[in-house]
Amino acid sequence: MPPRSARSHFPQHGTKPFMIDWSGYLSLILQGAVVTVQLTVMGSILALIVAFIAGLGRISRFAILRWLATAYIEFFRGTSIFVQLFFAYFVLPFMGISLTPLQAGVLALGLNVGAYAAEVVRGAILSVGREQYEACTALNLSRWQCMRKVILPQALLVMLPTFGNNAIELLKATSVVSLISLADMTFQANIVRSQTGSTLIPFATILFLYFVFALLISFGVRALERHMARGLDGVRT
Amino acid sequence: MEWDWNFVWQIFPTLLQGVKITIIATLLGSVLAVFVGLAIALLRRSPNRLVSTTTGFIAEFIRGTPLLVQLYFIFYVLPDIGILLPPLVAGVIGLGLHYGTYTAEVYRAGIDNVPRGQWEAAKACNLTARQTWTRIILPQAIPPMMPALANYFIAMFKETPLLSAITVLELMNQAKSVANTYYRYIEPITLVGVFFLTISLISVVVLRWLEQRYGRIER
Amino acid sequence: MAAPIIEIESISKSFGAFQVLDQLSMQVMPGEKLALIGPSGSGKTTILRILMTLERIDGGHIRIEGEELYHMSKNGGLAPADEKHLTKMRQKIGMVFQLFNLFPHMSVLDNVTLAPILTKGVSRADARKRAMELLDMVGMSAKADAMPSQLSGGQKQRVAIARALALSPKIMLFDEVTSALDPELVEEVLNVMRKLAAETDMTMLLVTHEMGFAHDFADRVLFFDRGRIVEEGKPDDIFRHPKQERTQTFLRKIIAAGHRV
Amino acid sequence: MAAPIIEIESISKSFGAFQVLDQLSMQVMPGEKLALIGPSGSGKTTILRILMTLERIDGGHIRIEGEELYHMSKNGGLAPADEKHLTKMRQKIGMVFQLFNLFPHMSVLDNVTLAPILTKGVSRADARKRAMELLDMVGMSAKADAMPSQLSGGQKQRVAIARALALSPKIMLFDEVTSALDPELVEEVLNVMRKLAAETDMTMLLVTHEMGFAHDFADRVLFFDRGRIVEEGKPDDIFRHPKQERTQTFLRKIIAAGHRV
Amino acid sequence: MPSTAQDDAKLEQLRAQGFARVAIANEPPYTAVAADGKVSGAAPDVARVIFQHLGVPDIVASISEYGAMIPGLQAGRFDVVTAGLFMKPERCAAVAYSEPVLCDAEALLVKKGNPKGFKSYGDIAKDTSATVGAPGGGTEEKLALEAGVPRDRVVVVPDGQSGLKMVQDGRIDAYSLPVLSINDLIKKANDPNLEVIAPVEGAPVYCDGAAFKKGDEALRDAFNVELAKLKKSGEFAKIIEPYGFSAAAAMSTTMEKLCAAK
Ligand SMILES: Nc1ncnc2c1ncn2[C@@H]1O[C@H](COP(=O)(O)OP(=O)(O)OP(=O)(O)O)[C@@H](O)[C@H]1O
Ligand SMILES: Nc1ncnc2c1ncn2[C@@H]1O[C@H](COP(=O)(O)OP(=O)(O)OP(=O)(O)O)[C@@H](O)[C@H]1O
Ligand SMILES: [Mg+2]
Ligand SMILES: [Mg+2]
Repeated sequence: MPPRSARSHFPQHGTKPFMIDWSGYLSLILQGAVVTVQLTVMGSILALIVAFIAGLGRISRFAILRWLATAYIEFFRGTSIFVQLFFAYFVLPFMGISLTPLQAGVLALGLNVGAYAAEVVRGAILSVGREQYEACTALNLSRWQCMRKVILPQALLVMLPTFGNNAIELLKATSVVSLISLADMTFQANIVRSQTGSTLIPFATILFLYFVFALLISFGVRALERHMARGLDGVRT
Repeated sequence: MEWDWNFVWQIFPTLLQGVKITIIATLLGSVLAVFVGLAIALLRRSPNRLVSTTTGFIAEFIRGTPLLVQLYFIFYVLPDIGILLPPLVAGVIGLGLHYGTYTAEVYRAGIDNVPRGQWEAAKACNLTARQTWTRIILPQAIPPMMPALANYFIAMFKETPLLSAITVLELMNQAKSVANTYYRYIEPITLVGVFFLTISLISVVVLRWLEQRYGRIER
Repeated sequence: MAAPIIEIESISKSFGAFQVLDQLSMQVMPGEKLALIGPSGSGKTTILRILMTLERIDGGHIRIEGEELYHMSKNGGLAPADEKHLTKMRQKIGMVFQLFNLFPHMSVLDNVTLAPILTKGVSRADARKRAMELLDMVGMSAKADAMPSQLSGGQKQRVAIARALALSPKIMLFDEVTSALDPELVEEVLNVMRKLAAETDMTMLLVTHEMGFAHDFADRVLFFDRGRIVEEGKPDDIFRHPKQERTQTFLRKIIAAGHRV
Repeated sequence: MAAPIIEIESISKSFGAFQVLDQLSMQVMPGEKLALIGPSGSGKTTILRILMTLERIDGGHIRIEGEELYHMSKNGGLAPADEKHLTKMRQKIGMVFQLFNLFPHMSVLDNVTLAPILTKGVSRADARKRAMELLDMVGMSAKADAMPSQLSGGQKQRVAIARALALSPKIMLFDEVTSALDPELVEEVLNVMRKLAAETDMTMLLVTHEMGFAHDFADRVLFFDRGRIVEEGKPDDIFRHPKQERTQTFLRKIIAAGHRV
Repeated sequence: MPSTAQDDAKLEQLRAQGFARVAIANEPPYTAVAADGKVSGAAPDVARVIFQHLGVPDIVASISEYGAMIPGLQAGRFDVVTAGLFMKPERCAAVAYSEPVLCDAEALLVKKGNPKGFKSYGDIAKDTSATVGAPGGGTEEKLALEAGVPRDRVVVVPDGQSGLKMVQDGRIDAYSLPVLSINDLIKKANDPNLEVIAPVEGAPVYCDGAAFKKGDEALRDAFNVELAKLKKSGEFAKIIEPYGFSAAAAMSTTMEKLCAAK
């Protein structure tokens, strides 16, 4: 039995002995892990979509598209993810946009990581040599045909490893959504910590889980890369 | 909720206090990251397989897990084994270790990018290993790293709000504290956003300059 | 006498402050094989790139089969060519590059069939049939399913030639197509080009440092220096009895460097 | 007859499963000018790199001036050479690379003075004096303060030669030192090498595809194929009357590709 | 004027969706999360019963930082906060409170034997080397600041466990929370080297109430009606006393008094 404070004049609660139901609390952390995975997957999908839109926008022929894409990228890379989450969750409702915590989390994470990935898209496209564009012209392919059939397939391979890193960054950034009351893995670990009084066990557990997720992402990306690079060996120096 | 300029002026000095801590944490964290990164990069090149793989694993682990959880660990778990660090020190160590694993990659890429011909020419000139590193390889490897390193320092700067989890009163924590005192969120959070954006925009200019100054090396 | 297939009329081209071509004029007859030689930086590549519309001109006119390349008639007057006009004009011209510029992510066959399928709407089956004929001609049909990275330089260049031919252009441009190859591999590419010259009546413009080949291959040789044609004539005249001093020094240096003329 | 300066005794070298050199033996006399020719991949570069200690050998012995290169006597027996022994041996050898490998962050003069100052403890003033003489010899003294990026390929290569000479090696290795140059720039580098051959009694090993130059320059020509010496002899014999069929086909192809022999 | 529940559009909306969204804190015993993830604790239990009486079958609780509760309420993220958010004049200006629900005094968690001899926040202010921890935006932080403890000696601690750990590790000299929260912490910690000072001298007894958004007064009034019934029937005491709270304390004061208190 824990000691009672002799000086407290308020009634003491709870007469049951205090026992920790670890399997229950671990399953609580696993529920958090599900939220973390959801956020990572949906955030990555959103990031991928906006990355291509903004990345292609950056190299568009139209100044207005370039300008818009640059503004988006600089804004989201410039402000901290914390500020963005807070805006999505607490300030957008004042503008009449009320998102569920999950939506707000996905939105902020996706747009934030998407801004970084957009630069990856742009860089990869530019890394395909000018001579490939010239070969397209010599073969009379249109801009769009050239982009779709010749440039993007090559650029994709260049992007892939960095995309993997971006996805891991996104995974790690999900831990800050506890700020907007989203019950992700870190948040649940904190709950478990408050409820059980143990710090080491919940945090060691989630560190392990985060690392496993990160490894899964990098293995997945590497497998994809190998799959796509077949027959292309020796092309890039 | 309406925007209130009076309130903005009222809280401004408090937020500046937070800015100071944020900048101190970033600077100290950067210095640590530069050395941690170099250490990791060199240990990973060690001919001793045990040293190189262990370093590699630890670096991957630190890089693959959230800084927030690492900070909790350093601050709340380490005291159990007798390591009691003040909040700011714990925060700087967390930032330095975490970003050290990133800068290690920058070092590695920078060194790998020096063409093999330069190593060979150094050998043909009969330079020693030490002379080769200090006279030939590092002078060529480091300047192109500058933009990438600077990028990580900006990223680190934007992650300092995490330190509020270990009671460091940096900018975000000050803003929250102010907000909680007056029940007004829009102004402090917006100011924090503006502050980060300003620093970032300035750093974009600095980065461009770094890229121009150091980014390319003419061969 | 037939009308020229290419008429170049006092074109100019600068890169920044540097004038590469200066009021250059020349004509090419249908079926003619033309060799462009001259020192490095004299503008040979630039002319080919302009004909392929990879660079724009600053002034002057180019007509292909009598039709303006960089201008189009619009409301009675001449307007700068739009993409549609250029697309139409490019159908007449093919180009082979020094560094092959194959698409590394596609098989040899896909490299050759891509453009006909996309730009001419040829059916996949027809495109393949024609591609196999062309690959056969350049001696590469056995490697139709290989990826470019699995080929030697000479093989890559032969595929690049087949790819350019697949669009059946009337004019072929070759820019130092052998200079990136190992000496032993040069011959196989030159053989393909000899065959091409013998079997078709395509107009060909060739930039080369292989003086021996230029001599045997070309109907006419143009010697360039600093964006101007310094001397032109039959190969024998240019190589054996150059009139201009600039041509003489150039040829002397090339010979001293070990090249056969 | 004097003792050979280089003795190579049945050395072997593999990269993974691929055997580049197979029990190769050869000797070079002091002051001899040797040309190594042969098809791509035959192991010419590998031999030079092994002599420069850029690659290790798998088996066999190399002696420079009678002293083991990759072994050193220790406690009466032979032990693998350590870094100190290699450093001593490297003083006798200089190498010039195909791609120059100048240090891009240093001026021309610093490129040439760096090694003498660092490895021989020469004073800065003396090093500069000697460097200016060498730069003068290769015709580059006017560019002493230029950065490598401001030089043409031929100029870079001349600086690289001066840099290698600054350590006063007894043996100079040249690996296709002109093959990355524009044809017009080849001659200036070959001239420097001719001068070097005429003015010094250095031993020189030269890998080249410039058959004409090899012919004029070398005292002896070695023809390599697949890591073995197929034929060797005086230049006239090798180039005019090759005995081996492999040599004949090789030369025929090279000539067909337009190179003068 | 209290309006009737019938003409309250907000309540109608809650009835239609079948649940009310409540914000709770991660602070036992005000709120507790069981190993199965079920939310309990004194504050949500009361809210659940009252909403059931109002015809709203369930509550959906989200755990929130103290600092995020009022902005979340204002932003329409929650319908009500039931989290031990004590009534204070400034807060009363920001939200619409119900009548008192849970009352508690303040306590200090210190090392065994109270080495620095703290009895009040004023004692902490006087000792220039002393630091005190408190939740960000919480009552205790304000009390400490008002008692003259300078800002840099009031450490904002994210949650109770962290505060306890910091006292154990000697990072702070005292950690302040409501009495019951501290008791819950120390029970879980089972650490004989800690001691609770309760109540803190000079610190008022505070009561929380359910906090509604300004403008939802009608819903608040309906809530009050049911809360009064519950208090009267004795059911109220049955719900909160097992958690250690005193029903009598809550019934001895009113929202008006607490909000007016300085
Ligand atoms: N995109 C460009 N920007 C700036 N200068 C250019 C560009 N393209 C070519 N030049 C310059 O124009 C000049 C002519 O180039 P061009 O490639 O036509 O020469 P060339 O006769 O083909 O030479 P080479 O034999 O070396 O291929 C050169 O001095 C070159 O540096
Ligand atoms: N580091 C290496 N790893 C693997 N294979 C190598 C390596 N270096 C050389 N080789 C291979 O060894 C063989 C001989 O190479 P080497 O460079 O000596 O040939 P070479 O005679 O100089 O040819 P070239 O005329 O093309 O320069 C080649 O097939 C080459 O691919
Ligand atoms: Mg050219
Ligand atoms: Mg070689």
